[in-house]
Amino acid sequence: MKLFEYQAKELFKEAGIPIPRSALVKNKQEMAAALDTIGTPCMVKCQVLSGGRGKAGLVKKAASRQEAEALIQGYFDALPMLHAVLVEELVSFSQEVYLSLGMDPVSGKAMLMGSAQGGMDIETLAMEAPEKIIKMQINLDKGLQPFQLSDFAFTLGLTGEAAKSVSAVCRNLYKVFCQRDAELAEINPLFVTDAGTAVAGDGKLNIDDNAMFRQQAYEKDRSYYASDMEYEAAREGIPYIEFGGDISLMCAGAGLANTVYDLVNFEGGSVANYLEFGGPNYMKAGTAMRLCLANHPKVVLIVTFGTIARADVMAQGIVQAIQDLKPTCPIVACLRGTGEEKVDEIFREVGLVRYTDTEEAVRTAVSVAKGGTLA
Amino acid sequence: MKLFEYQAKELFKEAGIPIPRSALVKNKQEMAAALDTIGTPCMVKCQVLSGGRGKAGLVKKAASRQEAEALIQGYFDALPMLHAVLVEELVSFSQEVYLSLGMDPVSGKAMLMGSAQGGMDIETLAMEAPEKIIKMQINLDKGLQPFQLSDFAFTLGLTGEAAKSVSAVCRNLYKVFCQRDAELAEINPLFVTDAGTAVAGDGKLNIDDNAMFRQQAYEKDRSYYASDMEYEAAREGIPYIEFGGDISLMCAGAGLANTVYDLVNFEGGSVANYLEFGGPNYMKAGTAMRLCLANHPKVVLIVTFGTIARADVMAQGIVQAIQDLKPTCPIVACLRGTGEEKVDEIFREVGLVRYTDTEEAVRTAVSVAKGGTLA
Amino acid sequence: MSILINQNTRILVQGITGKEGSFWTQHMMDLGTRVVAGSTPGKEGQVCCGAPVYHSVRRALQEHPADASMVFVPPRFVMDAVMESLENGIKLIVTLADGIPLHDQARIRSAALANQATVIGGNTSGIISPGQAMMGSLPYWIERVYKPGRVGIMTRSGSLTNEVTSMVVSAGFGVSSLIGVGGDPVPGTRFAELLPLFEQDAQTDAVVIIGELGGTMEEEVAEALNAKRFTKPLVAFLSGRTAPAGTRMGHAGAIISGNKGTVDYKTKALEEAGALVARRPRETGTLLKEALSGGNLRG
Amino acid sequence: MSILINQNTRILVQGITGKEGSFWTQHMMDLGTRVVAGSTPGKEGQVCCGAPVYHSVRRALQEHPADASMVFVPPRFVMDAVMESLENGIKLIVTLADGIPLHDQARIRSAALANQATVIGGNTSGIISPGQAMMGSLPYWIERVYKPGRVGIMTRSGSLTNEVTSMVVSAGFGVSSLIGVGGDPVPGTRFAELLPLFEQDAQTDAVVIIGELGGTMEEEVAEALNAKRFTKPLVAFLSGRTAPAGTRMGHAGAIISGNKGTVDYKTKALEEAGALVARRPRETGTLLKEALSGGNLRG
Repeated sequence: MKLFEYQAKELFKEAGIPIPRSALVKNKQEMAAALDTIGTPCMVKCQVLSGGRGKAGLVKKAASRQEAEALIQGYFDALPMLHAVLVEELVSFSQEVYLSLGMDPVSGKAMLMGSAQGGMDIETLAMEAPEKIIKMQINLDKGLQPFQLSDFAFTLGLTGEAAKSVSAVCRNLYKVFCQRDAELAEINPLFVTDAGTAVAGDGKLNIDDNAMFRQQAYEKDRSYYASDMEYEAAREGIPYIEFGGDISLMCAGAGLANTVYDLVNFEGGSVANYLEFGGPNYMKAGTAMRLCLANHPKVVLIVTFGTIARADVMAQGIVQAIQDLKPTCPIVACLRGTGEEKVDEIFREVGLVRYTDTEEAVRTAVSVAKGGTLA
Repeated sequence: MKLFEYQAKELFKEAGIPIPRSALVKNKQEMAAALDTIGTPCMVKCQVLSGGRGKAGLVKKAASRQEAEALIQGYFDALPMLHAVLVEELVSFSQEVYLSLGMDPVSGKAMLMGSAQGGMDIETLAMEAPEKIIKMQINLDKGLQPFQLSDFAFTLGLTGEAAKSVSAVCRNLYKVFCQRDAELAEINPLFVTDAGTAVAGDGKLNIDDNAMFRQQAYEKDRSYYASDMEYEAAREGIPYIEFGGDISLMCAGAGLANTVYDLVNFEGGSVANYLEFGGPNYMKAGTAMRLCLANHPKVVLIVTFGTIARADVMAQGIVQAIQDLKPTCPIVACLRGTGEEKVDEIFREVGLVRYTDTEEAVRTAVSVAKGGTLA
Repeated sequence: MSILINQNTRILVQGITGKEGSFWTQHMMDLGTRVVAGSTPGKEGQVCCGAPVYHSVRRALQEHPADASMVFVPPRFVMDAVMESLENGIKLIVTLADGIPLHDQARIRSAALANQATVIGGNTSGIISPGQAMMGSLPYWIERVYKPGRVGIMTRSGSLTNEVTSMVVSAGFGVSSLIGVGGDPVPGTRFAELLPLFEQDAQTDAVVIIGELGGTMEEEVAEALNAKRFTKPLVAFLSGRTAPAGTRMGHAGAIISGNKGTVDYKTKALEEAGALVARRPRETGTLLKEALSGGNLRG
Repeated sequence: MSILINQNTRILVQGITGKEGSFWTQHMMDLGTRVVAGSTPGKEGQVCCGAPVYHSVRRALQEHPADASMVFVPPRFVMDAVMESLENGIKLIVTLADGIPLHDQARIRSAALANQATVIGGNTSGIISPGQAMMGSLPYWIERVYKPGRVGIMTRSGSLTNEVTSMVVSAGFGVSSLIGVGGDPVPGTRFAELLPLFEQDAQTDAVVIIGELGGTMEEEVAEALNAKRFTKPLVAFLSGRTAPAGTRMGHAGAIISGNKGTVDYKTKALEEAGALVARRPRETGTLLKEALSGGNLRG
């Protein structure tokens, strides 16, 4: 799960990384106290999980209290699901550094990346001046060793106090990365003051969903999700991504779902939602169909080719769902794999036809979505 | 440094290892309260650092309060430097297990050793039934892994609850071993109760002196040392071991000191004390000689052959010490190595002759100790 | 012939007494797979699917030398189980679980490299040399997918593998070995590392890779082709060609960041290296026919 | 000839700008040792004893390939410095410091084995191939000890090495290479591991080991002799023959536990394996003469 900036910074601070003085505003009522505490000028930062907040106007500098109030009120008015606004002191700095920690799949080691050209988008920097990004692999068994920290800081071009304080931030960021089972821990920018002190200007921390059993639980409310439906699907444990199109995909197996997604696009169709009910969710055909139908598609396209996710069990779930939910849109179902020989008979109960060829099923769904009828 | 049993057990307890209920008696005045707390029957255990306490009668079971009081008073009366007496509840057990962690110099790994024949001396067991000692190497970078714990416990022949609780003790003992920079962490016996619970019956923890900079400091008072002189030498940072003989060795370099020790014995002499003032102590000739003279030897035998420990600097220290301390016993000095060409002149000031052959110096010292005179 | 496993491979099953472990062990044996022993702490002395059970891998190996280990344990215990086999000298380990923590995945990968061992998975259905041996939960009974033959297959997916392989089989081919490297961001083994094995396997005429958006495994295959580390025909089917950037599409590893990891980028790399890339599952069979009937494809 | 180092060995000095580092680097160079660069974090751009200084080993090696690293840092920083060289591919590292924490010693030993590298020390004066090169703080200027010749020497001690080697030289011999493995309980390199190097060195006619009570290094030498991994004459001098059990005699490693590690036990093992064991330093020279003049000493 992705954490909001303020949550990431709380964990950074616990690990010894300096962060700016700040106050969290969860609603308009909390605004006055926050501005009393931090004062102006200050930074006003929307707590949303999408990237590019600066460009989207969701992070702004407020010169005066009046300006800060207007900004905060405006954000809450414009974004009804807004999680919170963070009000931070202004940090004056002489340099911005980029720091991140991720996992390198080839070596199986952690990868510390840094650049003395912080503040800018790292992917842009990677394209324009890759030599300015310093990379260092970290053996997870041995940890980030002192000699590596020192080599890294000096190779970034830092000296004296700045080298020391950025090294300390790296050491502590690595601690967060490991202790929190992070996929990504990033500080961009890391401000370096005239005195050489380092302060985290921003903070990203993505915690591995597979490791939540050993991590502090964050109650994920609606504000963590882009839409109501994605929120609901997440609570059911079903991968679900909403798009704007006509055809609701209900597939078992991520690779197969992606293939169907492509085929729909190749055939000139458009996807309403991606939904993957494979693996442990294969017995949840009912829930999956409810989620698909709630998205008001023109057609539901079901494609499976499973082993443990038995075709007959899924067929029974689908039939039950049709009886319970009484969908008004057509359903195109292509079920194969273990137990497939029983599907025709199960489908007969609700008059559903089993497709056995993925491309044919996709073409049919696209045709139906464009106003055609089921063969 | 070696810790007393009660100190080791405090650290074991902090790490989650069950220990018996106990109370520490530092002097006779504390006895009553301790016995009130623990009750009788109980174990009464002298806190001394030497091994073989049971055989020496320093650990005893007291059936009644009267007996316990008599034991404790007797110990304090007999051992004026006694650190403390530990009073412990009696633990009823169905099995005694041996556990220890040390370092294996060949592999550079930690070595977990265990035996289901706990309670007996492990060196005796190693000789009589080595197959009953289970050994497991632990990679320090990876730590003690769960599969190792399980393999170890089952291979010890434990089952069910006992296997679980002994595994947990191993895991926690390893934690202590690493966190405390231990040379040795040992529990013998580890009691296993009928219910399968494990309780540390004894505890040894030797902390690496080289790692004291990162370890909790224990104030080492006189009770940690075998004699007043060893206590004083330790406070000066000078390795010093007291023996009962005539010749006080004052040597620079451990290997050379051991060689001189051997040669004195070969020649029929006897050593009063081993003192090694090499390495960083080579400028402490004065202190070294004071320690040697305080031991009232018949002769002081100085042997050096140093590089950084310059012969001329040591010679100056020796001359100064002779002038300050005015020793009444003869001094035989064999100085070689860097700066040796200046020694004769330095020695002339106090009429000391420089020997250049170790064996000749030893023979002379032994002869003087036996009543002969300096050549 | 085949790669990694055949009917002679001696296999130890970790977690053999569990529900999943015993179920799939039986299926593996049904196919002829040689399971020599199993391990489950605390269950030594039991017999499961006819195989003797031991407390630990070390204790099992003392009695039954093995070439490979099949790991059936829940995701949070996979790392420990894999380390147990690695540190006991096993050089081929297959682990299926979906949901291994990322940091555990990385430690597994790193330990596999350090031990010069091959760890397949997690998040996979396993590996099969059809008609000879299987490690995992592959539906060897679906004949239009798992027909023995001379095409090697490597895949990041499960159901999609059934889909694409059925097209390979319906085009008239069969499978020499199928290796599911799995859909995790840090798989234990990478496509390019398996190519030399297929290159050396006399019974493999061509290789199909079933890849997807995200990561760099397909690019590494292209590099291997460029470096002539694999010289037989290679056909790829890649899913996620129209996936939007920045969205994680099902598999944890299936995400595009920046301009890297797109299927178009991978396709370009593979095609420039001489591979044929299918846009649709059915094309995989067609391209394979073309590749195996044509002349020198990499001119 | 010599083992480990000679006049062509390119040496990097870690901690070169420190007081000890610069002092002994100058001495090393005085003897002809080829020091190509040094490292001290924060001091890049300086020049020390004529050698360019870099922030790190990695940065130094980018400009100056090196074969060996000489570590002059205080005991608590030794592990990090050794790991830095090991992870940058250096295969010979010498570290002198006395006082390295035991757990650090073990990690160094274990990393040396994993990297197939040779770490000499700590708690040593270093290594010397007299007349060619020196790494450490050995008094090469004492001619009656460090005279070039054809006897290899391995030792756990410092001053005792001067004592015993002076006896070897006064018996008419000189030294091919002298290796101080150090007096720590977990040295980076063990005696027996160096024997094959002396065996192969055409300029070494015999080897002297200077051992002591405690540990098993001398017993391992006996095993190597029994296994014919070393076939030249070998003479040992061992100190601590009359030391009491259970007392740590100076060196942290010099302690007897149980009936193992006694000098008598070691002597028996060595003599049964065909080595000659001196009781007094002077005998080392005498026995060496005997060994080198006699016929096949190991029948």
